[in-house]
Amino acid sequence: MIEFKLLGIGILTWMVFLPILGMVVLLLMPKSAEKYIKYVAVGFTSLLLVLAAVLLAVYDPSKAGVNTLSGFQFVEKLTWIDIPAYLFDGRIKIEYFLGVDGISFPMVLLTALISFVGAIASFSVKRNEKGYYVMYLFLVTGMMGVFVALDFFLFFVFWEIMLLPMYFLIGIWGGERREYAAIKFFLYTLFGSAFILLVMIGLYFSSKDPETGLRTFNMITLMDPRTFAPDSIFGVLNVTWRLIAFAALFVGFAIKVPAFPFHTWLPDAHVEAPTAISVILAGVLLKMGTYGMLRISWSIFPDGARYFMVPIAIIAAINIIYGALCAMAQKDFKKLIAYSSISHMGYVLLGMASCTQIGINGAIFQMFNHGTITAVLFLSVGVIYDRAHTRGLNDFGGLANKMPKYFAVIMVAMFASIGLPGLSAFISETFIFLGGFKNEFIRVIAIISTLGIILNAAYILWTIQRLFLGTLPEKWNILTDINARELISTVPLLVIVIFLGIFPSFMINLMTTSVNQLVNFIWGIN
Amino acid sequence: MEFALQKLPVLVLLIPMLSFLVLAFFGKRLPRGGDWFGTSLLFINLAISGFILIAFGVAGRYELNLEWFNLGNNNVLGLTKFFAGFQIDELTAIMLVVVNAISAFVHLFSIKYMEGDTKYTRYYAFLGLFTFSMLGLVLTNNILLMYVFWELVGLSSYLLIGFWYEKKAPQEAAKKAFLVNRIGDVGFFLGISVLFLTIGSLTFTDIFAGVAAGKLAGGTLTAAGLLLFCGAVGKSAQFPLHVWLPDAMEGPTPVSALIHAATMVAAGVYLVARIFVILSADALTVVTFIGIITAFISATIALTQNDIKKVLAYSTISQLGYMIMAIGVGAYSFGFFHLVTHAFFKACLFLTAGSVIYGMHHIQDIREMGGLRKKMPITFYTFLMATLAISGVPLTSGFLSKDAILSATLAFAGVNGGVTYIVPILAFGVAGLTAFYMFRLLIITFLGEPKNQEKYDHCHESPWQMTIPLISLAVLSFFGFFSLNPLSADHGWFLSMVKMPESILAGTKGAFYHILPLEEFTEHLHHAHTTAMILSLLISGIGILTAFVFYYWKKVNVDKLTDSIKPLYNFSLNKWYFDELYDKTAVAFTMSLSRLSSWFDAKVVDGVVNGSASFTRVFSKYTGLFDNIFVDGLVNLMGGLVGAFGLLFRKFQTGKIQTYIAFLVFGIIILYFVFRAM
Amino acid sequence: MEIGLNHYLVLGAVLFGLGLFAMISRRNAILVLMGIELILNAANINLVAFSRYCGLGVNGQVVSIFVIILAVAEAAVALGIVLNLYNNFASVDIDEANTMKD
Amino acid sequence: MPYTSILFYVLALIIVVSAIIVVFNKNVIHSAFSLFFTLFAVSGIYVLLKADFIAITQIMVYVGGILILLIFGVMLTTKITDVELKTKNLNVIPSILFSVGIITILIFVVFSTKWNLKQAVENEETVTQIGTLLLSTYLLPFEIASVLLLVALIGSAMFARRIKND
Repeated sequence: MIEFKLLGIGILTWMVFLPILGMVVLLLMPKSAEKYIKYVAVGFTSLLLVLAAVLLAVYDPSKAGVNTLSGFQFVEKLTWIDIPAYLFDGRIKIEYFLGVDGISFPMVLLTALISFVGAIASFSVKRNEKGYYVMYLFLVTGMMGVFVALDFFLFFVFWEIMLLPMYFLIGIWGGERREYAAIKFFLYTLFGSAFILLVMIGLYFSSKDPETGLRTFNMITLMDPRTFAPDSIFGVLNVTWRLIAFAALFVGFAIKVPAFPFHTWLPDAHVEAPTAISVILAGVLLKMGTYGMLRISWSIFPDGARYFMVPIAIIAAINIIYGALCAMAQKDFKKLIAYSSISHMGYVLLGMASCTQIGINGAIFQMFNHGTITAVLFLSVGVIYDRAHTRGLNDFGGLANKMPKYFAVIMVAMFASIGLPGLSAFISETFIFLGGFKNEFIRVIAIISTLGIILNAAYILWTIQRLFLGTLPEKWNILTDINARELISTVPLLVIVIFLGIFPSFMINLMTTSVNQLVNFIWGIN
Repeated sequence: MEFALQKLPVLVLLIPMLSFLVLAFFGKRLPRGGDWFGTSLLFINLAISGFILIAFGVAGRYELNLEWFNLGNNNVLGLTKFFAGFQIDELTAIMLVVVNAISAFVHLFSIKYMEGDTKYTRYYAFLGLFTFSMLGLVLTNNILLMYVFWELVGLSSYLLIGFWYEKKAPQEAAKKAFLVNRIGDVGFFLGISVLFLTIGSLTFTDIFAGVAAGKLAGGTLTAAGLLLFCGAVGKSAQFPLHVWLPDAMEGPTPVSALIHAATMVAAGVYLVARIFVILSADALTVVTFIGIITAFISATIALTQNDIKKVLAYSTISQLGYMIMAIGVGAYSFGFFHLVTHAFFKACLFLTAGSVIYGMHHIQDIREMGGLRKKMPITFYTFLMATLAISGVPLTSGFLSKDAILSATLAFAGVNGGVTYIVPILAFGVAGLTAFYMFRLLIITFLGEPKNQEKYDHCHESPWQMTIPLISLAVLSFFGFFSLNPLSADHGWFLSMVKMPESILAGTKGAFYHILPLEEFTEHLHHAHTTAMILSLLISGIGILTAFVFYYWKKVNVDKLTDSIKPLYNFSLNKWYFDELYDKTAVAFTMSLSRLSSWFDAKVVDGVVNGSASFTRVFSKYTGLFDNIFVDGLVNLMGGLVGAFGLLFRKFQTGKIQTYIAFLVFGIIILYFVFRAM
Repeated sequence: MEIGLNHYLVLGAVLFGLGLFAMISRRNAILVLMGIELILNAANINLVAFSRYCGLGVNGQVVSIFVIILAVAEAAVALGIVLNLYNNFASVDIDEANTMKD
Repeated sequence: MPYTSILFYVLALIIVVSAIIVVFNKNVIHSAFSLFFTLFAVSGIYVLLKADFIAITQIMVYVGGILILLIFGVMLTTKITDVELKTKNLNVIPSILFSVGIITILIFVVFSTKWNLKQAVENEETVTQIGTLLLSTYLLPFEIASVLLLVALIGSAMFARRIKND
C-alpha cells in the first residue's frame, strides 16, 4: 500500500477537500477583493492539478486494485460512522475509505484537468462571481470524491453532493430555460439515485464482512462473494434478485451516462448551462455514470454484467447511432455537441458491455478522451457564443477566414471527435470495437454500431461546413479571433489529445493491469 | 546501405511533416509564404527516396518493429501488443519514389498555379501533411498503422478538396469525399478487427504467417479479405463508392494530380497488392469483378463528359479499376506496374490540364477550348505523350503495363473459363474506350479551331515552373524508364524487382476462380501475351481512329449520333445517375431518419419525460386536492372533533381548583359504581 | 342502641360531605380553608374511631396528631397565600386569581 | 339509653348544625364563629372515644390556633369599611349533589363493610403510649413533621411579608 501524505493528511483527502478549502477562502474574501475571486479559484484548481501530477509521478501502474485491497494505492481508511445499533446486528459501521486503482486513476486525472480548464473558462461569468466559484469548487469536491471513494456509502454521499451545486450552477448562471433544465437534471439524476440507494441498502443488508462479521458498505468487501450469505438478498441463491439489482443499478448509472432512453436531460442541461459547466458536465459528470458501472455494477455483480451483456450492448448501439442521427438534425451548435456526447458515451457503454479486456481498456480510455475532446468542443461553442450570442449553425458560415486560429483549434477537436487516427479517440474507439467484435455475443451489435463512425463523421463535417466554410455573413465581420485566455484553456487539452493519439501507452499503461484484473474477475478467472 | 534502410525512411517520413509544421505555424512569416521551403524539402526527399530505392536494390528487405502500446497479458486475449514499425520492400521503395517525385513536381507546379491565392501558405502546409501521410501509408509494415495514415490521407484530401471552401461546390465535394471514404474505411476497420482477433497481430508478416498457419481460413478469410478490400473500394474510388472522385476535382488542379490521380487513390490498389497473398479465391473474384465493372462504368461515363478534369477523373477511376482487376486476376506485379506508370502519366495529364486551365484563365469546359496546340506547344506535346501512354500505344510506359494486364486477363479467363470471359472482353473494350475518349479530349482541346476566340487570344504558354514538371512527367511516361524492350516489360528492372508473390492460398478454388500456383500462372501468361498485345494494339488503334473520325475529320456527325442514342448518351452524361440514386436513397434516408429520430427524441423520449413530469404535476394537483379535501379533511375533522370536544371540555377546564375537585369527586362516585359493578 | 363505630363513621362522612361542599362551592378563600379543616376533622374522627374500635391501640391517634400538625402547617401557609392573594387582587375571591388560565 | 349515647347525639347534632352554618352562611365571620362550635364538639367526640390527648390537642391547636388564624385572616383581608363580608356561593346545586352523593356512598360503604371489630383495650395512659410511639415507631414522621412545621413557619412568614418594592 503506497502511503503519500502531506501535513499528515493523505493526498487523496487533499484532492477531495482542497476545493472545499478554496470555498472557505472565497467566502472569507472581502468585497474589495472581488476581482481576485476567479484567480483564487483558478489557483485552487491548479493546485489540484499539481497534486494530480504528483499522484501521476508516484502512481505504480503495476498494481491492480479492483477487488484486492492491497492493489489500491494512496489508500486512506478511517472509521467515519460507528454507532451501536441493536436492531441492525450490533453496529453500523461506515468508513471513510479512499483509494485509487487503474480504473479510477484516469478519471482522477481527468477531473483535475477539466476542473482547471473549467475554472479558466469561467472567466466569462460576470454575474455573482463569488457564488459561482463557491458552487464550482463544491462541485469539484463532489466529482473528485466520487472517483476516489471506495465505500459505497461515501460514494453515494459524494454522488449526491455533486447534484446540489450543479443544480444552482445551471439554474442561476444558465441560459434562458435554465430553471427547466436545472430541475430536469436534478430530478432525473435523483430518480437514478433512488435506484442506486435501493441497491446500496440491499447490499448492506445482505452483506457480512467475512473478517469482522459486520454488515458493510465497503465496495472491495462487497466484491468478495464470501461476503454474501447464500440465502441473503443478494446471495448466490437469489440469482433473480442479483440480476434485478444489477438492472436497477444500471438504470441509476445509465441516467448519468446518459444512456438511451434516459438521455433527454443532457441536451437541455448542456444548452442551458454556462460554458464551463457544460465542459464539466460533458467532461467529468457523464463519466461518473460509466465509472460507477465499472466500479460497482460490473465488480459487485459480475454475473449481472455477463447476463446483461447483450441488452447493454443494444442500448450502447442505440446510443451511438441514435445519438449521431439526432445530432445530425440539430440546428443549435451546443445541442449538437450534446447529442454527440450521447453518441460517444455509447462507445463507452459498448466497450464495457463487451466485458473484454481490450474493450474495457478502450472504454476507460474513451472516457478520458471524450472528456478532453468534448471539453474543447464545448469551450469552442462558448467562444463563438460569447462573441455572436447565438449558436444557430445556420446563422454562420465562412468563419474559417475570419477566425483562423479558432478554426484550427476546432478542427483538431472535431476530427478527434470523429476518431481520426493520430488523435486519442481513435485508439479508444478502435479498442472498443475490437472488444465488441471479440465478444461473440455482441459481435453483430458492435458491427452495426460501426455505422456510428460514418454518421459521426457526417454530422461533424456538416457542422464544419455550416460554421466555417462558405462566405462570411456581413454581420459577423465584428467577430474577433480566439483570444489568449481561450487558447490557454483549449490548447493544452488538444496537446493531450494529440499526445495520447501518438503515445497511447502513456495512459493505457496506467489502467491495463487493473482492467485485466477486472475482466478476470468478471469472468471468474482467478 | 544498412544506414539508408534503417534511418533514412524515418527521415523521409519526417521531412514532409517538418514542412507541414513549419508552414502551418510560421509559414506566413517566411518570404513568399514558404513555398520554396516545402518545395525544396520535397526535392531533397525525392533524392533520399531514390537513394533508398537503390539501397534496397542492393541490400534487400528491411523491417523494423517497435512496440507501440500493449495491453498486458490477459486470459481472454493472450498477450496483446500493438506494434509500430516500417518496412522497406520493393513496393515501398518504389512507392516512396513515385510519391515523392509527383509530390515534388506538384509543389513546383503549384508555385505559379496557386500564385496570389490568399491561403497560399496553408496550401503548401496541407501538401506537406498529405505527403507525410502518404509516405507513412506506404512505409508502414502494420495494417493498423496503415489505417492510421489511410485516414490521415483522407483528412488531407478533405482539406485540399475543400481548399476553396468559400464556394459551395468544394465544400460539398470535400464532405462527400470524406464520408464516402469513411464508409469504405469502416469495412477496412472491420477487416483489421477480424485479422486482429484471429491472428492477434497486425504486422503484415505476422498476418501472412497466421494465414499460412491456418489461423484464419474459409469464409472468415474471404470476409476479412473483402472487408479490407472495402477500404480500397472507398479510397480507390471503385464501384459503388466511386462517386466522390469526380466531385473531388473541385480542389486545385495540382492537388487533383497529386492526390486524386497519382498517389492517394492508388493507395487502395497498394492495399490490395499488400494483402494479395491472403485473398481467397472468392474474394479475388469479387475484386476482379469490382475492378472491371468500375473500369467499364467510368470509361462509358468519360465518353461524354465535357469538363476536362471530369474526363480525366473518370479515366482515373477506370484505370484504377484496371489495376484492381489486374491484382484480382492474379497479375499482382502488373497491377502494381500499372499503378506506377499510371501515376506518372496521369499526373502529367492533370498537370497539363492545370496548365490549360491556367492558360485559359480558369475555363474547364473543353467545348470552349480548341486549337490550343499553337498557343501552348509544350503543354500539347506533354499531353500528347501522356495520352499515348494511357491509350496503350507502343513505346510508352502505358503500353507495357496495360498490355501486361490484358494478357493477364486473357490468361485468367483461359484458366477459369465460362463467365470469366467477361473480364477480358470488358477489359479490351475499356482499353478501346479509353483510347477513344482520351483522343476525343485531346482533339477537342488542342486541335481544330478555337471556339472561344477571346479566351484563346489571351491564352499563353505556362511559365517554366509549370512546364518543367510537365516535361519531366512526360518523359517518365516513356517506355525506356521501365524496360529496354518496348514490347514487353518482363525483363525490365521493374518487373525483375517486383516479383509476383505466390498466393498463400495458391491451389485453392472458389466459385468462379482457381488460384493457380505461380509457375502455372506465369506459363499461362506467356501464352496469352502475344494474343493480348496484338488485340490491344488493334483495339486502341480503332479507338484512336474513331476519335479522329468523329472529332477531327468530322466524318460522322456526332450530334446526330448522340441524338439517335439519346437515352444512352444521357445515361452516360449523367454518370449513370449514381449521385441521384445515392441522394435519393442513402442520403435522403439518413437525413429523414435523422430528422425522425430528432423528432422522436424531442417529442417521444423527451415527451415521455416531460409527460411524466406534467403527469406527475397534474397527478400531484389531484393528490393535492385529495390531500386537501380527504386526507387533510380527515385530519381537520379529527382536529375539529378534538377542538369541539376541547371547546366542550374547556368548559370544565375553568382554571378553578374547585371545579376540578368537583370533578374529582364526581369521578370517585363514578369509579365507585364501576367497581361495584365488577 | 349502643353507639358503635358506624355512628362515628357516619358522622365523619357527613362532616366530610359538608367540608367538601364548602371546598367546592365557596368562592371565599378563607371559607375554602374552613372546608378543608372540616374534612381534616372528619378524617380525624374516623382515625380515632378506628383506633378505638379496631384494636389498633393508640396508633390511630398518633396518625391523627400528624394530621393536626399538617392542618396547622397548611393553615399557616394557606393563610399566607390568601394574604398575598389579597395584596395582589384586592380580593379573596379565588375566581379572581385566574391569570394563569389564559 | 346510656348517657354516652345521648352525649354522642348531642355532640353530633352540634357538629352537623354548626358545620352546616359554616358551610352555608353568607357571612364569613359567622362561619368562623360557627366553626368554633364544630371544632369544640369534635373535641367532645374525641373524649367520647377516650382519646383525651387528641381532644386536648384539638382544642389547643384548632380552637386556639387555627381558628384564631382564620379569623385574623378574615379580618386582614376585609376592609373595615367594606360592609360586604358576605360571599357568594358557586355551583350550589352540583356541589350539593356531589356532596350528598359522596355522603350517601360513604354511609353505604360504612354499613356495607364488615369491619374487623375488636374489643377495645381499656387504656388509661394514652399520653404515655402516644409519647412512646412518637419517639420510637413514628420517629421519622415526627421529625419530618417538625421540619414541616418549621418550613411552614418560615414560608408563611415569607408569604405574609408585604413586599415593599412597589
